[in-house]
Amino acid sequence: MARPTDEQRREMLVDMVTARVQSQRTWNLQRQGQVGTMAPIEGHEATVVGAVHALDPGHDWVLPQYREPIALRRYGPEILEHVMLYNIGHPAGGHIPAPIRVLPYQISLATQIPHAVGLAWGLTLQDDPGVVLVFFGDGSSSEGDFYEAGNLAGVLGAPVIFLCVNNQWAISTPVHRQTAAESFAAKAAAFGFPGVQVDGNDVDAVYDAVQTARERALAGQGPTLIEAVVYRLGPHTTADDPTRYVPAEEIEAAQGRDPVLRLCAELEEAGLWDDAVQAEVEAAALTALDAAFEAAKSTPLATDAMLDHCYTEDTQRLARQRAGLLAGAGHSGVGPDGVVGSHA
Amino acid sequence: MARPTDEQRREMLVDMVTARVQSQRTWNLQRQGQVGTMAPIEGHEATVVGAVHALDPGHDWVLPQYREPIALRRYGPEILEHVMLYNIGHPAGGHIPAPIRVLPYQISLATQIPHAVGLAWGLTLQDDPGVVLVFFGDGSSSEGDFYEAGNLAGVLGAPVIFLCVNNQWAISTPVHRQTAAESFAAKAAAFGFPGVQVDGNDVDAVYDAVQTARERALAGQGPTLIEAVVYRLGPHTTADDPTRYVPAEEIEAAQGRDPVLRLCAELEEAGLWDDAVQAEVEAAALTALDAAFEAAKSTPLATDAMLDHCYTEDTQRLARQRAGLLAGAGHSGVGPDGVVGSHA
Amino acid sequence: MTELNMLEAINESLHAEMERDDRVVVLGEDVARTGGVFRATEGLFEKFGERRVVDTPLSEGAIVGASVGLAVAGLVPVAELQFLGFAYQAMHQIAGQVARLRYRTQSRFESAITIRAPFGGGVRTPELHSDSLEGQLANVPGLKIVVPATAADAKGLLASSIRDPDPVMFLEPLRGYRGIRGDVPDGEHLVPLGSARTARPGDDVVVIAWSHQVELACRASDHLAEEGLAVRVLDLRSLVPLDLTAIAEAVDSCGRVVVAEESPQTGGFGGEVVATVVEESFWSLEAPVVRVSGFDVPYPVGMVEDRYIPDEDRIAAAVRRVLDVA
Amino acid sequence: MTELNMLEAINESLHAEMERDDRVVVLGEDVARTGGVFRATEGLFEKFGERRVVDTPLSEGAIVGASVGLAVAGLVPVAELQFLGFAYQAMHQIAGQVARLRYRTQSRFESAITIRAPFGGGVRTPELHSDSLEGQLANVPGLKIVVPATAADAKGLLASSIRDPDPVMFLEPLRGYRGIRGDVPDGEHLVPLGSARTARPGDDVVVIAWSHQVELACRASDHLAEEGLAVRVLDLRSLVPLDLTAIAEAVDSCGRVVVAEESPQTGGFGGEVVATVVEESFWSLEAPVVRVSGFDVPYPVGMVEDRYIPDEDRIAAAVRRVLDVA
Ligand SMILES: Cc1ncc(C[n+]2csc(CCOP(=O)(O)OP(=O)(O)O)c2C)c(N)n1
Ligand SMILES: Cc1ncc(C[n+]2csc(CCOP(=O)(O)OP(=O)(O)O)c2C)c(N)n1
Ligand SMILES: [Mg+2]
Ligand SMILES: [Mg+2]
Repeated sequence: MARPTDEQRREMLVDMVTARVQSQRTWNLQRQGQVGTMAPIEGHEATVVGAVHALDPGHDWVLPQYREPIALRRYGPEILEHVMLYNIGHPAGGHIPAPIRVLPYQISLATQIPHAVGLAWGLTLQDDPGVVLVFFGDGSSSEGDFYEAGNLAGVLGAPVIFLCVNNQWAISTPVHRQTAAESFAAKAAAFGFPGVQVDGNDVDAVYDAVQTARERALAGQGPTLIEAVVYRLGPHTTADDPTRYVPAEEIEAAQGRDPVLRLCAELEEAGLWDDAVQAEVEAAALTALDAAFEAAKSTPLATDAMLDHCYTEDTQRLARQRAGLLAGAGHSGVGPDGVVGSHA
Repeated sequence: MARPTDEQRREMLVDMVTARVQSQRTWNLQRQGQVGTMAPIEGHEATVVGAVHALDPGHDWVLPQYREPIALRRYGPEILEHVMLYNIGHPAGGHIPAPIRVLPYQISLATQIPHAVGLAWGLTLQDDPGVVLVFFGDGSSSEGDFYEAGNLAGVLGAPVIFLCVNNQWAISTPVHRQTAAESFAAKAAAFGFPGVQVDGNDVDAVYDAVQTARERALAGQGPTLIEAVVYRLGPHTTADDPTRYVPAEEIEAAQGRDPVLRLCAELEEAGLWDDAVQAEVEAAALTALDAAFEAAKSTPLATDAMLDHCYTEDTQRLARQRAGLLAGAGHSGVGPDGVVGSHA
Repeated sequence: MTELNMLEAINESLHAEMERDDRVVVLGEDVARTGGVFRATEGLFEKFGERRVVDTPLSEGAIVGASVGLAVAGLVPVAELQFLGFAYQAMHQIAGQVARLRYRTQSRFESAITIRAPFGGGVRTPELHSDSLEGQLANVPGLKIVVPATAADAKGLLASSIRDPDPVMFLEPLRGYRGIRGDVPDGEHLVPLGSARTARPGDDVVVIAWSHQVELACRASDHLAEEGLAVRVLDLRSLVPLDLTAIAEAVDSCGRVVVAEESPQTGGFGGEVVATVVEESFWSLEAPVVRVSGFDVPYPVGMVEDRYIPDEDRIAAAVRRVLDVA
Repeated sequence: MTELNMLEAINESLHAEMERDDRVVVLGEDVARTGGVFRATEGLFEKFGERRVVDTPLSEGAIVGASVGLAVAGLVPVAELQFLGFAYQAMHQIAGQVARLRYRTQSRFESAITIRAPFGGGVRTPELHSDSLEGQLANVPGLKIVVPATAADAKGLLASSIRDPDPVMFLEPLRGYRGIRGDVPDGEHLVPLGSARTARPGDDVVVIAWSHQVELACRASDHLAEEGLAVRVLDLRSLVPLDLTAIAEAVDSCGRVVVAEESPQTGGFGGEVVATVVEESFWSLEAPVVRVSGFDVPYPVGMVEDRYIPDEDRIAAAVRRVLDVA
């Protein structure tokens, strides 16, 4: 069993507390109408942080769904600015600067899973000694993409780790209506590689499972499916009202298993954490978030930014649309002069 | 174990021999340019026939892929005419008359699998005591549709039997490049219902497995995945050259397990079959096929038949296109008079 | 008559159709216990029970594919896709199966399937939640494409869609759910598929539009009326079947045409409308037809989406443009 | 120059590009050991080995989805879909991911992916093997849509597509694989994307076409030449980027326009071409533009498909029709 060191556990708790506090602040910003719909992290912290701490950011890739990016601090502080740009709806929110080996938010559920397989396969073709870890939810596991990707990965023996974050819900749909399988880990039998279930509130267990999977992958033994069992402690997103469907007893019980409080208590007991540290970490988290938010808001936005990065070079038509947009009137029809909407 | 009676075994052999002979004659017709590309049945006879003999044609539905229809004789002799209409490329080839509980050929691989789940679910909603059996190949099992359908069926507990015909090949792709799973049956673990592997050359084993699955389904115990292990004894289709990829030893060994010869030998030993019967069955099969072929060829084909059955009533535009087609010139542009292409 | 928003009108129609025909079943992600993420299916689960109102696993392909099987069984499925952008996950079933069930089986089976999905921008959604795919779907023969613009039509067209023996993609403007209100007839209300509606009369220019663009075109028409221009607005209501007669009549009366849509310009349904105008009424045209549309890039993020969607000013500019021309 | 059919030209181009750039990998169903069901990838596996030429499981979604990951890794995937009709199985990856990788990541990653697929009718295939989906794909921003009509262009456009940093749907006319032959330049041969080609000169009427319809339009032009008509044929070669200049030039010269395509009429790319013609050259038009197309039903079965696809007679009839008009 690969056990994180005390120092690592402390760092992990810093990341977990940071993620939670930043997620909560973002929630408040949404309530004030300053950012768009967001999906809070509460309950997922140990899983995301434990997993990425078992990886080597210099070599290993992380492909998130949409709940994880705020907890990927270990991959670089720049990610927080990406998160805030994304949250305010700025086009640059999709850009995570090289060489950070993280892909942006994925909204089309499960589509990132075959990407992970292709990327892992690509690494082996280039003799790049990295692995790819892809996050996805219990709900997303019902998409064909998950299965097609798992099956392909099995055949290729690609160095990929499938991390299913089972938080018991896909919006209002509980896991027992998501699948009749014994567990999400059990689905690995369809692909011919190991599937393991871990307590996703136990950061050490997640760390260990990912470490083990990573070593297998690097040794050429192929993929692993890990199911991290957690509980979504907040609403699905800022647009959701879970009181309509989450049983009160269930959420109360889950709060008793809160992954942040759990690690906090353990580290306090071990003399590695106290209220002062907690306060310091929280303050730093908020400062960083506020800075990222300000930086995001002051990121320039050209009038025609939304037309950039679609094609390497604008097509003839897009160039005319751009000219029309810049001419100030949107493009309401294309004239032979290449200027559109300029009659307005 | 549900064992077929002697009489049933005899009937099954009749169907198997009939299917093989008819498939071979169709192959010849293709070679003479009289029918289109076809996929021969050789090697699949025991699986298809054994399966449908375990069903009740009055209640249970069969959803084929494309290799099975010629072996569905038990569901009604009309199916042979459907097969020949289909093979000559006649639009009516899609029409299997009610009340036969069989859907037509499916070319878009695996798409029929969710149909089976919806149909099975629909039967329960209507308190119709039938089950649905859906055929698909080892290759088709890699499509998302298979997994999405399996998972949904598990959740609904729908009365459906998934029959994966593992004939070792998907065109030129061997099973070990199709999946790394231990077996196709093992994939049922992803759905939470039983998966069983049977020798698809053993008609009794197939019959038994389908019977058992059917009883489970009718008892409200939900779906079963059956993998029938066979070997594709012929080319993929008339357009394929398997000598490019099938190892000679492998096909020779497989010929030694020929499902038709096997049952023949067993029934001969039991005094239930002899050369005279065989000759009679073959002759009857050919007579039936030739009759179906002639009937298909003489099935009327209206000039505008290809425009029928798309919408319940033609849209305004389709009505104009029809008028143009009937006016004799195809529709090369639509005029306000509703007549198209009439200038030609 | 009761004043309702589009969401309420849709919900009312679903209740009425489930009441009327017990073959109607509703399925999709989060449609049952929580009544849909927008509450379009609110109350159905409580009223019609778990056999007829079903939360499915998160698989668009299976939702649509199972609907085909339900239709074969003789039921009338009303499937919900949470957002039209995720129709891509089910395109093989929508275009390859739902659209062809009747054709493939030569009318042995009807494909009496309705697939509801919200689409269109304006409410700051994440990626693929606002995309306008109706132009792509319109190229799939066998489907009907219904695109209501008012609350009354949402009710009446949905009822007709569910009763239609052919499959219907019923596309609901996300921005209209709460943003569009209007008087809705009480009780049974049916609007036939394939008949366009004159949303504003006028003979100077006609703006041809559908879904939320109709609302914007009407606003543009109202503004331009103050300048003395009579801008007709033709609400197509369904793209397939397309009301060729109404298009010809409007173009013949006005002679000048603007087509407004949210989709990217290239390959959008607007091109089909222009081609239709040319085929039906070329000799009536007094100026080139102008398309107002989204841009040829993916539907963008929140901060810039208002620049992407044609608004009433862009529509008005296009109207002036077609009038400016000799 | 060597005379080749389109299949040979494609195969030659694949060999050359794999030779030239070792980041190029080929993946798909049956592409490696058996060289593709049409032999387009013949010999690649033997020459470049199992790391670069890969038979995948039967999953179009995974083939295309994995290509996105390969592109992120810096490779240049050339994926094959066995038939374009099965692009529907991968539409969420094609339209939602491949087309947007650059846009989503704001140019951090290039989506240098080429997806090859045969399409179009005429060879008596089963369902969904002959469907023309280019009009639907053209509405997906981010994709380039390349549709060669000659063997030389198949070679030169494929090389350009593979080298293009943007994703390309490279659509090969099934009937042209063996049915279209022609002189192909030896050695490196590049044809830029986005430039149309005049396949036949002429100033009386222009037929705008792509893929196999170009061949038929040329035959129609040759026949009509005997009647003294000079019918220009404009081969678009790529639908995205669309060569607006060439279209305007041809329409301005000829004044009369026919658009020929195999797709169902409603929502086909032909509508986009008509709209473009109207936008670019309305005042040059001397007659309504006429579309020749497939019908608004699914691509039909073998016995009737010849009635479905526009042939040279239907194209010729349309040419006469646009000439008949005042
Ligand atoms: C393909 C697709 N279908 C539907 C949606 C709408 N949707 C967004 S989140 C969500 C639930 C996801 O559940 P899960 O994967 O368990 O992740 P969680 O939110 O629980 O972390 C749904 C249905 C989507 N974004 N993409
Ligand atoms: C969705 C889809 N993808 C690809 C094809 C092309 N294709 C036709 S048959 C076939 C192989 C099918 O293999 P399997 O399911 O094992 O059936 P078998 O032919 O072996 O009976 C392929 C790839 C298709 N028809 N449909
Ligand atoms: Mg979840
Ligand atoms: Mg097979």
